[in-house]
Amino acid sequence: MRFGVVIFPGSNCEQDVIHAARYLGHEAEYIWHGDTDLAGFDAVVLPGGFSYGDYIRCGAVARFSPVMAEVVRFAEAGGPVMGICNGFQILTEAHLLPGALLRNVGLKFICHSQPLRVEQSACQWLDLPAGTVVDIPVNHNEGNYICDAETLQRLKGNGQIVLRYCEPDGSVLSGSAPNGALDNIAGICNERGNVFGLMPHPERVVDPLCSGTDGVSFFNTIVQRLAEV
Amino acid sequence: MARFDIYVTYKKGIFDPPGATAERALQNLGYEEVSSVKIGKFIQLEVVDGTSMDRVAEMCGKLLANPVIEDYRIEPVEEA
Amino acid sequence: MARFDIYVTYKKGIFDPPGATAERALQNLGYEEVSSVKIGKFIQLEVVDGTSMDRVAEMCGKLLANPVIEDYRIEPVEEA
Amino acid sequence: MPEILDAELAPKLAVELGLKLEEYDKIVEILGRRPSVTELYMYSLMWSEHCSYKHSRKALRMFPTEGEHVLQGPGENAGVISVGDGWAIAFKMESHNHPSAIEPYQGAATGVGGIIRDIFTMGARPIASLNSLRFGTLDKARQRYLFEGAVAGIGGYGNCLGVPTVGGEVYFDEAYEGNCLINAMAIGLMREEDLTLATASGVGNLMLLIGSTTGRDGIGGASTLASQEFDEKAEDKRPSVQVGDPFEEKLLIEACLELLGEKLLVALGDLGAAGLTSSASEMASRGGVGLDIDVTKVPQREENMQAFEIMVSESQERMLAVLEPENLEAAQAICAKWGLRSTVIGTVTDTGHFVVREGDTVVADIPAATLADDAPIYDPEMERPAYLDEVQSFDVRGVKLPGDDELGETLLKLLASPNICSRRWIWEQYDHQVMLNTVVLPGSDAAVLRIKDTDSAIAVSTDCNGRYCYLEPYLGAQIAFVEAARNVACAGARPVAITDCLNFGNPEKPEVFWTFHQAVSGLSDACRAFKVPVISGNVSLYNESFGQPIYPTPTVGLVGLIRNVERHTTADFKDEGDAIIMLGETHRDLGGSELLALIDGTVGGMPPSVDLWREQQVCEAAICCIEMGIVKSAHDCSEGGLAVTLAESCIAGNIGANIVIENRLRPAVSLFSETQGRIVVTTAVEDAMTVAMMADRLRIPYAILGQVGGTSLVIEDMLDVPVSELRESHEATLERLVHGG
Ligand SMILES: Nc1ncnc2c1ncn2[C@@H]1O[C@H](COP(=O)(O)OP(=O)(O)O)[C@@H](O)[C@H]1O
Ligand SMILES: [Mg+2]
Repeated sequence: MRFGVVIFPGSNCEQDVIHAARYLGHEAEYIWHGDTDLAGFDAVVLPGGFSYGDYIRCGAVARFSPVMAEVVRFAEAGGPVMGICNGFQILTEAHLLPGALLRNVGLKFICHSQPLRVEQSACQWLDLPAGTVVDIPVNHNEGNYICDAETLQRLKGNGQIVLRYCEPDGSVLSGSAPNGALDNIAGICNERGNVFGLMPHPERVVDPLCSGTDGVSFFNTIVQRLAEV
Repeated sequence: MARFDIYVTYKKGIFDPPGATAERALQNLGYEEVSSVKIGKFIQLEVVDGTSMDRVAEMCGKLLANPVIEDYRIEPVEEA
Repeated sequence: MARFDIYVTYKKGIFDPPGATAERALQNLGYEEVSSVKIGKFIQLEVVDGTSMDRVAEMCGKLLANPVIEDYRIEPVEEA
Repeated sequence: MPEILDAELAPKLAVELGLKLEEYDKIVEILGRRPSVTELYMYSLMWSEHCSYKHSRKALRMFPTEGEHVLQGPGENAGVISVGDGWAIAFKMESHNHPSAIEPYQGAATGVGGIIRDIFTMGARPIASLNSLRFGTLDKARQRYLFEGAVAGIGGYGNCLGVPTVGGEVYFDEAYEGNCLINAMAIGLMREEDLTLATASGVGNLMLLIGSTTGRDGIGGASTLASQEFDEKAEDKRPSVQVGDPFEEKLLIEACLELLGEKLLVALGDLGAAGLTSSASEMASRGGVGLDIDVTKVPQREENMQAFEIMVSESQERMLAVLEPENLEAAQAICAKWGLRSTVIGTVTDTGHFVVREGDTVVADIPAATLADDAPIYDPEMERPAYLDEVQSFDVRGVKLPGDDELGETLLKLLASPNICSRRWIWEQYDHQVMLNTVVLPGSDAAVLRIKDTDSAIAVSTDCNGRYCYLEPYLGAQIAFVEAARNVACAGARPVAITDCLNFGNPEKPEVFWTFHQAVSGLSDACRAFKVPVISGNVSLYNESFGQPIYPTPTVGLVGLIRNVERHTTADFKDEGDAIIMLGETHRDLGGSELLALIDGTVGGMPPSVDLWREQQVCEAAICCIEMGIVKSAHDCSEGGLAVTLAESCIAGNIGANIVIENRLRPAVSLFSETQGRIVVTTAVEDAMTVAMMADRLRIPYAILGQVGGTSLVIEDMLDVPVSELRESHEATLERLVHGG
């Protein structure tokens, strides 16, 4: 089992994802955005950061990187893909996930630990019981998820909503989303559950020395699942 | 050189946080006559002569705007 | 309701990193005819009837534009 | 020979560019003729206070700069210390006060960009940044604008780079109303053997300019020139604000570290103040070589740029590398891979002259070393300012202290004071975790960053209370130091080295220079006592408006070392029943205190005295106990005194405390006095005696204050306030103030 972590110009969490995966005992290697070969990788992570400075729109330029055509093919073949923060933004720009991410309502960058409620979903990357609350840092300026009403219905109906911003006790209130996200959506997956995008950063909470371990299952689940197949 | 001005705005119904914030801020500053502010992008594009509108529209659809949330309008600009 | 369109652009000589990035990105995507991209703001302002241009200019100077680095142009819009 | 200025115009232009006539004469003497426009510009910038330290250089010689850990002291782009296992830490602090006063977002952003470049220039990967900020009071809209803009700019830049902003400090005081201070500190990590210097060498080697295009950013407009020399529109002469492009900088970090890693470069320097002129001439003078540069090769983003504009432009995100011709292709390939421009703009020569050409025309021909090394050095006059007697003689005893029934309320007000309240509103706009090294997040005394693949960590803090420095600059500077030392000690770290940023008014005023000299001397003495060298720093002078200087503000950025990262400590109270012990003791120190400002609106009296030996022992006691693994929390006493310290630990731990204070001081003094040399630690009850023994052994006083527990901070016979109320006061202020509340 080998994670591939894509480096786009301006990515800045790729080392953290690699560190987290290796810390948990998994193999992980970088993939340069100009490469077009994903052979040897079992799961692909698009890391956080500011690809192309987040200029024009977050993820707008990265989506055209040569590697993205391969990522799309990989995903369509059922390969697991996780986009964290900027990676999530790139996945929406690439239409691997529906919707878009707008500026946070407060117009401020936010970086803090955030309680998230795990929803019943098709996501292959996470098998925590629905209702579990995990504390994972958010760190973004454009995490305000939006999609049209029809898409939202579909997301709900298909179990594509994976994580929602909540209070520490798990209740999902209208003010719980620090960025104004529609329906408190923090993470979604595609219908099949192999493509997963989320604004919070699970890689920041795997090593107990740094802020907790609530991110561990975001890496281990997919490894187990792939091992079972 | 030919020039095109491109106006990118949020689609109807999409909430625009910078616009909403500016609206409130103006009202708080005493500009009570303000009823709505929307903030989009104003892109000035310079291209070689003879570039077609279609070609510019393609650039917008691909990169300069996100059709999921944004509309765009293109205006060729007469050289001064 | 009256409407004003406001165009905010960087002053001459002020570096525009998003524009420069868009320029390169378009060229890399094969739009080699692109020679320059500048990205500014397009603000649509709705105010009560009778609001003067001066008043709108004041709003621009105070909040909507940053006079240290940006210029703005205001255009009253005829109601459709 | 370049085209020289006419005899009448030249001295006029020199003066307008900020040179003194004697300095102009010296330039003529060096050149043996009048200078060209380009030459005059180059000298005027290199001989400015900012680049030459002409007023401060002598005083700075007081600093101790050597020590067992020092790999590189002052003089390079950043200082470097060794931290063991072959790892080294580069760090430096720098001001960006004046640009930020014009455009706070871009000013602060480019300040961060500049200091980060100083770090990776040394071959180190930037791993953290901090910032030290000063504004006027937030009841003024302009000050809110500056504050919000600066914080957004620091975040906007650092977040994009993926360098965590892990700490800092901020104060609001009318003294900074006309001159905000934006000091940024950056820290980098490298292998010792990767230390790179900005020293050009090797005749025939190439100068490669990497990164952004060059525009008219930050060029001082000289009207003499505009009106007499050229007939261009005045519009084009207007200096432009420097705009930061953090994306370009991120690419520069990656590309430069890769170039250095592949051993493709002879030297690397960044383009900061005075742009290409400064970077190139410093490299040349360090290497004792000459340079030959053609400005037409420099990629330009504006039309019709003059040679002098290109030479002094402060466009951001540019680096200058020296390399051997056979490495050019490989180096350019790396730049291209990262999407960066790279252009050969000149060569290293053996002439010792810095020659600038515009195509075939020579526009400057200067003995290279004279730009960097021959700047005049002044011995400014000093005079003890008259205001000192007045402010110091303020009779603190004449102030009516809060009565026994007002202590709780006073504590809440202090916690809500803009200078003490929680800085969460700031640091939540900064990515403080990226790189996964931040073991202690903002909100404690010092940030702790682990060094991966080792057991070690560093702790960092920036500190300076300008009020104390205004009242007594020598003492104030020492307090800046000891507070920083205590802050890192509270994390469990031994102080290793400091950087500083000395923010003062006009040094040509004898009263201002006296305060400068006193502060440098106080800081030097503190450093010597702690055996902690100064390895880098920056001086920002002329921080005045309407003739009124800012408070003397010698900011200290201190780096300490933790040998076993598992044994670090944070400020929050942990468990019910833990013993609370104060190392050190309280005296009546209300001069310059936050309490005095609160109840009397006064900045007066003498600041707390500093006993450097005692300070060191208190830090040592805390560190030793932390190293033993018995300390559960540690937090020092600073502004607001013991009560604020206890309250902050309660808030952070979300748990109360029961305290009994036994001394002969008035309650308000016990609670709010700002006596230095105090650290509050907690331990499991059974370990309390070990702390006491350690204190005895190090011959410092201590007091067992009580126990952690409950939901209120209870100080017997003095106050009883629920932690939730403490939190409410502490957390709400900044957000309310920025919204004009
Ligand atoms: N401008 C800032 N940027 C980032 N963090 C800050 C800033 N100002 C203060 N902080 C953080 O807030 C906490 C409290 O700061 P401060 O009151 O200055 O601490 P201390 O009194 O211990 O020096 C520290 O963790 C500090 O790093
Ligand atoms: Mg402290």
